[in-house]
Amino acid sequence: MNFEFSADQHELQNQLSRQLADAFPIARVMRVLEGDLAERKLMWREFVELGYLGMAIPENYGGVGYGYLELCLMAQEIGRLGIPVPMLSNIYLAAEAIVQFGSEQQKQNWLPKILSGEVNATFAWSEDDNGQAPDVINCQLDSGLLSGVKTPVPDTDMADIAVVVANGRNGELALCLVNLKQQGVSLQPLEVIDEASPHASISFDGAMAEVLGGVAVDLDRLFNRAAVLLAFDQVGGAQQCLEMSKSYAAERFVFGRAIASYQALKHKMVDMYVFNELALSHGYFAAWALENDADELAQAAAGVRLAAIKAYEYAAAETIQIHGGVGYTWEYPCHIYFKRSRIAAASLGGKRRWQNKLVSSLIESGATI
Amino acid sequence: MNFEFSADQHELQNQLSRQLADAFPIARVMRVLEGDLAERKLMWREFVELGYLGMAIPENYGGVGYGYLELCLMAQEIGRLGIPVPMLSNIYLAAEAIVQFGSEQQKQNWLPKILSGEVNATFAWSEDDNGQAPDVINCQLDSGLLSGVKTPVPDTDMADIAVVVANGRNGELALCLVNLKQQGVSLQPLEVIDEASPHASISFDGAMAEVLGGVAVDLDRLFNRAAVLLAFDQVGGAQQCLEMSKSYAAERFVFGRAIASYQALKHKMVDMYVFNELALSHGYFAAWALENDADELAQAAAGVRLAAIKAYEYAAAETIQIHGGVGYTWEYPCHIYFKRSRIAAASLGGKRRWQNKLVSSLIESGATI
Amino acid sequence: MSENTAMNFNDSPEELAYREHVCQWLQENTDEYRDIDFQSMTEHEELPYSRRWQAAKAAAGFAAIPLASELGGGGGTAMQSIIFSQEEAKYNLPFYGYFSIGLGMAMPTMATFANETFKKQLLPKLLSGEHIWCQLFSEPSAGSDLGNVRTRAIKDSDDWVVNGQKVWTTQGHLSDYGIIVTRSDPSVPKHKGLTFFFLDMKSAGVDVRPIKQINGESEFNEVYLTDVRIPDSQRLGNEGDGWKVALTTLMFERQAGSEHSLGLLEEGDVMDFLSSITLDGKPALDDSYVRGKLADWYVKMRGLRYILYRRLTAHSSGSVPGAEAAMGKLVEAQATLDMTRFCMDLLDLNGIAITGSAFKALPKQVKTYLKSPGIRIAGGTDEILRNTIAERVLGLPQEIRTDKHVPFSDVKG
Amino acid sequence: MSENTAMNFNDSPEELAYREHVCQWLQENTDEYRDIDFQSMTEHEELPYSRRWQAAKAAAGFAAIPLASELGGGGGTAMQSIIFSQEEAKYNLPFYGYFSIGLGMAMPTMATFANETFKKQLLPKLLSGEHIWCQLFSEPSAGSDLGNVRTRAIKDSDDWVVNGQKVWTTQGHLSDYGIIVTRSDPSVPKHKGLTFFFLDMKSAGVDVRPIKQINGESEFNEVYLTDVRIPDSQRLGNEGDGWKVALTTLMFERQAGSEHSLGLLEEGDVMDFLSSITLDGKPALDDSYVRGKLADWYVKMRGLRYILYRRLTAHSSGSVPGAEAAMGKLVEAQATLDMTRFCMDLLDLNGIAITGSAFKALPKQVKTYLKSPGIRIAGGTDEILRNTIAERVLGLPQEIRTDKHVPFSDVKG
Repeated sequence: MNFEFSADQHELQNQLSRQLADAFPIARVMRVLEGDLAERKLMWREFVELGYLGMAIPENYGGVGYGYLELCLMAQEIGRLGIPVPMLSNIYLAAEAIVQFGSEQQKQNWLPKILSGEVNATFAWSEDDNGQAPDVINCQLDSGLLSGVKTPVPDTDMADIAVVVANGRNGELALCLVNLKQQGVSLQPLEVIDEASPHASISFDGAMAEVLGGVAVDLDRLFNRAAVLLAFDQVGGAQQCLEMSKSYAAERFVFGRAIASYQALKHKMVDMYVFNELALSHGYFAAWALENDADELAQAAAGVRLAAIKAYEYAAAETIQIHGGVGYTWEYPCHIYFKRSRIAAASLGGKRRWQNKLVSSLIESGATI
Repeated sequence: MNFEFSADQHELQNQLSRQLADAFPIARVMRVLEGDLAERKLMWREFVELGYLGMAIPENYGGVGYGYLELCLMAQEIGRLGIPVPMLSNIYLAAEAIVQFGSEQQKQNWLPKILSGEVNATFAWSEDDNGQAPDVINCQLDSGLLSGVKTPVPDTDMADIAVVVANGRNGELALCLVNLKQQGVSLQPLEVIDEASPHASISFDGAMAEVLGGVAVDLDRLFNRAAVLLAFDQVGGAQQCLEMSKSYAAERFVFGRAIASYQALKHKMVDMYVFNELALSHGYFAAWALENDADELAQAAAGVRLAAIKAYEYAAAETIQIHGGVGYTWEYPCHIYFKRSRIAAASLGGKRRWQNKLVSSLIESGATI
Repeated sequence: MSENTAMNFNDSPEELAYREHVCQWLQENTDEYRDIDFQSMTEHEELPYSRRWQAAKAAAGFAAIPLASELGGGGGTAMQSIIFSQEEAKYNLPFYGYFSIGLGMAMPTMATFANETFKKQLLPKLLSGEHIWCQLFSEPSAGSDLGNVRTRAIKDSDDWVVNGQKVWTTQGHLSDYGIIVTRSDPSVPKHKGLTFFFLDMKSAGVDVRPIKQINGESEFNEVYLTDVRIPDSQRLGNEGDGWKVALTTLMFERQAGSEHSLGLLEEGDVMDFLSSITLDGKPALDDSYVRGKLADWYVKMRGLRYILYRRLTAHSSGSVPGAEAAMGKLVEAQATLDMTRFCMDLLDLNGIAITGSAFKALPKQVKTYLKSPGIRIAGGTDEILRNTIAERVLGLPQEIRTDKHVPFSDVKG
Repeated sequence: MSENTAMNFNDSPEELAYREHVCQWLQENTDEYRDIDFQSMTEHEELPYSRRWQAAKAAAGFAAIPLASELGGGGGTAMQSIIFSQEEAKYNLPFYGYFSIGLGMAMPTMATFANETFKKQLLPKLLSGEHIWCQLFSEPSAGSDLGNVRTRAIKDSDDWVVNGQKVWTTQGHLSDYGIIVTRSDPSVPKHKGLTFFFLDMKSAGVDVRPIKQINGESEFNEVYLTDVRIPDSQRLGNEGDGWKVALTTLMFERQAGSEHSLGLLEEGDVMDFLSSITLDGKPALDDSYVRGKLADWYVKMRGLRYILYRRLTAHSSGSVPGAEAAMGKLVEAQATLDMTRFCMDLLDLNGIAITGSAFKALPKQVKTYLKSPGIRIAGGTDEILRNTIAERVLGLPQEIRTDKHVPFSDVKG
């Protein structure tokens, strides 16, 4: 048993950490929050050019040929710096959907384009339905034509194509690839809580769509895989919140003492640390399960997702609290994380849904807490 | 609107507080915890002789003729001192059941005996059924004969009679009075978590039983009324836990400072205070609803029960924590409250059941949180 | 001590009469606002309406009901004030919080410490909404620790010359006047060298800059003071007594504020939202996870309301609200964040959208998400409030202080 | 730093071989215990079995697997120790915790500081379970603050004469030997005047009195020391170095303890219980309130296990466990109380009964209810553990201390 990333993997993480910090300082992130979406596109192009995008994708599809363990570590560094790049929709979901479910030809056709940044993909699953049942999908795919509304769809400021969750003619879930730049597709931008994370409603009115692989797809499997990667982003963010808290609390004096010396804040930071370590450690197990496609993946993914949601939401709210008044200002970076933490908590479905998934997988596998 | 007990009521409470503290010092409570049930009987006799037992019961039935507001305040003082007298089973439930549902003759027959201590009653509702549905009762009453098992039944060390929840012949819920000192009734004492709160299983095998009032009774109404009174006992206990914490923390020095000066403990005591105040304030509203038999009683009872469970469980656990090692010893009184808090949390059914009752009553009444 | 009257959760006959009086007045005076969409107005569009409504209330004696008449208020009871607020909340009216610092803090402080001329000149305009007031207490390193104020006031013949920076000045950009704490003597221990004034916000050298909050709005300001001259006649209290005056002001604020909850996520919002959605095809209110959470919040939010009622009764019989009033904000601020997150969560990805949501109740929750971290800080952080309750209500010892009894100029930080 | 090998959650080939070796040995050596009901035995009935099992393990090299061989241990890896524990837990065996203080604290301390004669004479008997050891550190006013020890040791020719009171001495009433911290010089600051010894618990003047706990059991003792003579040859470390020796002992304890969780409410107990009951006529595990709670605990309890695995890997590559080990107890102690209450709650009034319950899994939870407040205190309260993590792991500043650099005799409290 070896419950640690390898020395090479840690070295890669360090290298990434330095490169990303140099390339994407917080001032650039703030510019995107201010609404500068051109800056966001530029950051994405530069990120693509760093050459790590296909970390977990085989070289014959334009990937780098590392694995998911390395992709997890990259996600953690992106999350730490709060870089507003569309990794979840484009890589963890859309590209991954093509890898998992696409035909050989679809892989060869789409993956190199996505990994080179020639084509940006997004992933459209959510619908504006009061039903709130995960598998109730109203978008309909019939004879290669897609109709219905997806909302909110992430990263619509950049996306050229979308992988869309729809109902096939026989009622099975289908994934299809849709070019967003065609007639029969219209976008309605939405105001959401994070200015750096553009979302929109997309209406499809008989848009041409290409079915991905066979018709029935295991969407749970895709979400489980993405949940692990997103969790590393969340943990990275949560760890950064703790670091910011420690620095600020060491420098800020109240009643003649650094506020870091007050038990109320010390213990709050300990609680952050504990939640972060719990999440990170679930992450180790989940990363292993992802890389090895282990039977435990469903359980590991639900576990790390819940742990990461808890850790990030706590750290992001409490770092504002520790910063006091300035933490609530636009000028300080706390809100980058407060907003990201909520988007992440919602992006693959909320807590209650994953609690149910976790307990179901525990019951199925006969596992215990 | 006047959201305060009257000056007379507060004066009565003060008087009770002094009398009870003089008569029932903690050393006597400890003796009962040690297993001295004769001491418990003696305490009960002395308590009866103080003359407050029928606080809320009309004088023509042997009561004192105050009201439920006064009874609430007495419950708070009993809870504060942790006195192991069977108020819930005997007065808040059994006597109250007779008041609410008994015929005139039953009231005249039983209430004076109960209030004078001539006869001790208990209330038997719980059954050892995995069904866990509140209204699924297996005890059967047929032609005046009762059969089935009730467990745990409280205060069986003293009880002469029991008010038993059973199914009538037509399937409606019925309450019946049963003499426990007859053939066809056998007791099996149970080991429970509080040595000062004896419970037993009681088997009825065709025991003679007297139906209380009409056959169909509104058991919810009885439980709601008892919940308000029990909540005042709980709040009194929780307040005492805070007082003990404050005293101990002021006297105990660690690292050269009174532990009361450490933020971790200060803030813990503030949280105790906040929970206690929330519970007490729900108590004010619930006491008013009880006294006036207001439409809001169901909602008020569920609210105060949940608030009181939370406050007492928190205060009782955290006062041990604040006391450190000695708090975990038998010698210190913390465990009196830790045990009482759990018995109280279970005695009228657990938290989840009351959460459901609360939300149902909110929905029904169209009320909002 | 309580009166010897029975506990009663309903209106007394006097209260009922007052409520009827209020209801009638509101019915007769709110028609002109009924169909106006204030929600989508800018501050500058809304402000004239707000002033008009405030003037109407002032004329009818509803502008400062619970404030003692010798302090310029209506001399009514706290209960009357609650009754008015309850009834007022039923109408569509412009935001009238612009005047709350003036009414709650500046007016009683001015009434207590200002000279007669100023009182006559300024208080009526404050009451009627013609003037907006702000308070200039906090500074970049004097937030929780108000005694740490560095803004310097130096006497110069009949004036004081003030230099420094204030922060978190609510409505500073709209204000005509402000009350301010300054340091007049740095050579004595920190709480002894302060002096309190009021100033004309249009004075030369006053530079008000809005602070952008994490939700993109700006309710607060930084105020830079450069050689601002304040006449000595605008000093409130003695030289060096600024700390005492500030404590008095804060006590007035507590009295004024103690009657209201934050109301960011108002009662019923959560219940309404949950009634409107389904989970896995069943009504959300049937779900036992949802019911458990709802019950927890009921205990907190409704409990706070009952605590408020108890305080009101105590207040009515003459007792002054203590630090236990801090409890309300402490509990409500955290509960607001929790409720907000919970509602958003149940909608999965739809929970992040401010526009475009099919669920009418939700945009309020979503907006509250970006406000709630602020309310856990403004007016005292959770941690400071717990200290306050610990020390002033429970009588627990203070933290060890290293900054007392030393000259302010020697304090670290 | 991690080795350059791939992350692997399964046994390595070496680990698998070791596991098979352990399994075989256990199969061959546990038959005699299989059908014995240890649960209902008294301590004195069980102890001979415990000693026999310990002796068997010692003979086979399984008594102190992870302890360095120069300290008398097996010199194995932490992972081997875990593997042994995992497999051992599958058998019905007598309680062997009687020896854990001896093995985890006394043995490495003796091996480091005692003379060769004592090591040869005492360590084999410790390892084989012939001797039970205890530690005498805490005192009525030296719990969280070990530096506050008042038990006085005064040199008298070749002996030390010791007077004082110790408390929370686990297994003191069964012990043959103990290790003890004393104050040899009260005129120097508190951490400088301490001296460390081991002593024969049968010495004249040693009076061991059991402490009754809130659950009626007695795992701890008070130990009164009246003119107890300890030969100077039994001093461990230099005179005045008692603090340093104690820290070394505690570090050894952390190493030994870091591999195990409290296990009061073992994994599966909660799940088993919930699987066995119904709520409102439906399986409890279908209830979304129950599922939410279960998920929360899974995140905590399973997360702790993964943290432990990470620490084991770090340990295997030579790093010494730091204060982050405190995290395990901090989280598990509170979670245990919460899980316990939750299970009891679902059974309404049936949840308070230790005997007579129809639900097989429950009596364990009920007993745990009365134990869990103790585990939040023993070995460091939640608050002390948070301080430790804050200061030693996160590097946050210490509390202000008023008791440093002053002679112990002047310290307040």
